[in-house]
Amino acid sequence: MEALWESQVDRAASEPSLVIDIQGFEGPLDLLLHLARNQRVDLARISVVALVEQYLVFIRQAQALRLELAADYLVMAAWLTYLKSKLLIPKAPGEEGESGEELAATLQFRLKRLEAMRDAAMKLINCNRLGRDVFPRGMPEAVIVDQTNAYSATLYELLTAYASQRQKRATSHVQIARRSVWSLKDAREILMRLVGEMKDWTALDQYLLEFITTPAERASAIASSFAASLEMVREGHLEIRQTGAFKPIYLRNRPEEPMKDVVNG
Amino acid sequence: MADPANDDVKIDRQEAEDNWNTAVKTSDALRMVEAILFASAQPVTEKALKERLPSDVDVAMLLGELQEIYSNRGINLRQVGGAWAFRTAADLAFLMNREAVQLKKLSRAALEVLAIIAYHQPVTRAELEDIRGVETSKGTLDVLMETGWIKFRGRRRTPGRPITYGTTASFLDHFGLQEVRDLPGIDELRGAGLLSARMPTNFAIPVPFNDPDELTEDEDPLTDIDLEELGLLTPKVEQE
Amino acid sequence: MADPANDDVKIDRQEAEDNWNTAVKTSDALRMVEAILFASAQPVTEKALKERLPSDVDVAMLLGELQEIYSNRGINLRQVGGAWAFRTAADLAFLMNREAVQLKKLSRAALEVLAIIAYHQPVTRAELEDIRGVETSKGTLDVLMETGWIKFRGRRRTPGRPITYGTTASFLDHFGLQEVRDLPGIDELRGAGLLSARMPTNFAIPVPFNDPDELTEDEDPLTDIDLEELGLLTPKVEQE
Repeated sequence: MEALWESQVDRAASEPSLVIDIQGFEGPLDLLLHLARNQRVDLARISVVALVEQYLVFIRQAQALRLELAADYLVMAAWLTYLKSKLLIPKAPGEEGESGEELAATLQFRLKRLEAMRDAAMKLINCNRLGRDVFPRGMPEAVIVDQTNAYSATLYELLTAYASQRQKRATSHVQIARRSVWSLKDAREILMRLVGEMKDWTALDQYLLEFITTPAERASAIASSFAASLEMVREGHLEIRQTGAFKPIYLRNRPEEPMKDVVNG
Repeated sequence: MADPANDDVKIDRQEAEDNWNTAVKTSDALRMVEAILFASAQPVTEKALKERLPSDVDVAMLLGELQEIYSNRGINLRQVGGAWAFRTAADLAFLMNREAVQLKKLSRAALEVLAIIAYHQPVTRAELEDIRGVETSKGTLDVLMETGWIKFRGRRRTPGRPITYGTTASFLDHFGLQEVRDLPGIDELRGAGLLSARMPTNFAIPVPFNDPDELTEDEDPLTDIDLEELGLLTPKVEQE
Repeated sequence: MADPANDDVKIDRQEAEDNWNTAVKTSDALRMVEAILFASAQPVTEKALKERLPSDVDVAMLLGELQEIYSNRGINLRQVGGAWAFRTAADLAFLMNREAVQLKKLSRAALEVLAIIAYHQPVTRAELEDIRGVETSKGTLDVLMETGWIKFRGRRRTPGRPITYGTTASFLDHFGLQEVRDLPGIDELRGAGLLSARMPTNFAIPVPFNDPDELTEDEDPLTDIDLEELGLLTPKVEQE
């Protein structure tokens, strides 16, 4: 009973990792969709800025409560902060890259698409399903095959057998210690995802540091993401710019040859 | 010498006999198709049917006829991809609880992934994750593969040649679909551009608001209640 | 006041309606019986049918009617020891005998060996056993040979000239692959949840050698002598 009367601050202090159910959400886009739904308007008419604001409030609250948030949520927070800044500052003439409005439209498209898939999933499970609504012959008299092969095996069975056999032999006792620093690989993955969205110069580290790191990790995060960004420049994924010592480091996605889309013809 | 009238009669008789033979043959062939399809619990491919029937039999025509004959019956003939199967009529589901099997319940995530694979196929893992905006947990695809509803289809012809996923014939069979194009609402979704990997150019870009911080008429400000609903705030305690 | 003629008409109409209702009911009931018999895993007794159908339904009459309907069809409704079931018409039994193919499932060991041959081809038996860490019984390889999915490719140019194994075109066909390279790689197996994310850094999965027919540099082709030894050719008889 008393627990209910405890103030938030006390709770945060006394319980270092309070469990609040963020698992109800299937990732940051799902959370955004939920927030958008709360605006109770058509997705095409939501206020993106209000939505961004709500999301950031959510994340800050979660951080204040010292919840462990999956990196996906934080990467999204960093991106939304970037989006918000683009929306608030009108695009300068001659400025490269996508406008805030274009980025916002992309976000709306993604929300709509996710929602559509969710509806589709509901429709799908309500189809007339075999074994629930319709039934096959209960006493089949023969197995009718159109392959002459008398053996059956699926690709899935084949791969499962292979993977588990190789795994069994390879990983008898491998234990990887829990990391306390940002590995180069982590930094690289996060940068890749953020930078993929940014087509003009952005001082990325500020968004990154604000959301993705705790003060204790900050030095490690800066070092790793800087090293990772150099590597990505070398590989041609990224361009990098700094106007002077200790000035912000600007990054941008290096435009690639547009990939041919072979989906759905 | 020849009596033309007689010839005519002969021809007629011949014709009638041919017709009769054809009819007998057709009805025999129909019985054969019926028997083969009835005997199997699994859908039987047209190819497998052809192999088992005399070569001059028009299997497609017979299947159409059989489907017609059974259309109002307790059992219907259903097409699943390039295969055919008898299934009980869907409106009799209420009778069949004794036969009902326990369907494995899919998690919300798995169901969503299944729908995305079905509607967007062939789809790569990266595209799948882009649509959901979240990494797919290790178990999800595994569980779906185990159901036999999804499969590795092939590889996309792009750098890195990523694996593509798609649905199987047993997916169609399970959900009572004739083909992927029969997925509920798929045409509307495609028309709305919601099945493309990228935002289509004609997708409506909203008009920016003058003051981005000001809510529009049909917006409510976010309240603490909302945050509470989201499980982020513990219920407020009155200040003493 | 009463107009007898009018009354008559009324009665007639009532009667027609009743008849019609009965007919609809009967056809509905007929559909129900049909579906239950079709989906049931055992012959169904009249008593069991009565329990599952509306109480006013004349089950015996329906069964008679259904038996009549199916009497000239590819399947007949038959009484099997006091219970009812659909069975292939006796004159079409020959169709079913052809179908009596018992699909055999590959054993776990065989699947493993097949997969290793697919990924690691060209692979010798010794290498295979090294990867598996256990001896491979001759039976397993024989079964795989019988499937037609693996074949002898050639001989490795190393001491002992061991035989190398590889997969066949029918392997690709059966598993729906265009080429061996389409087999998922390490990241994709991981992505599908088949392989743990935490594998030792030196763990690798080979990219399968692509052309199943072309020999690698360190392989020699099989000769007739080899084939003889493998029991694939009957020994040559010297020509006189």
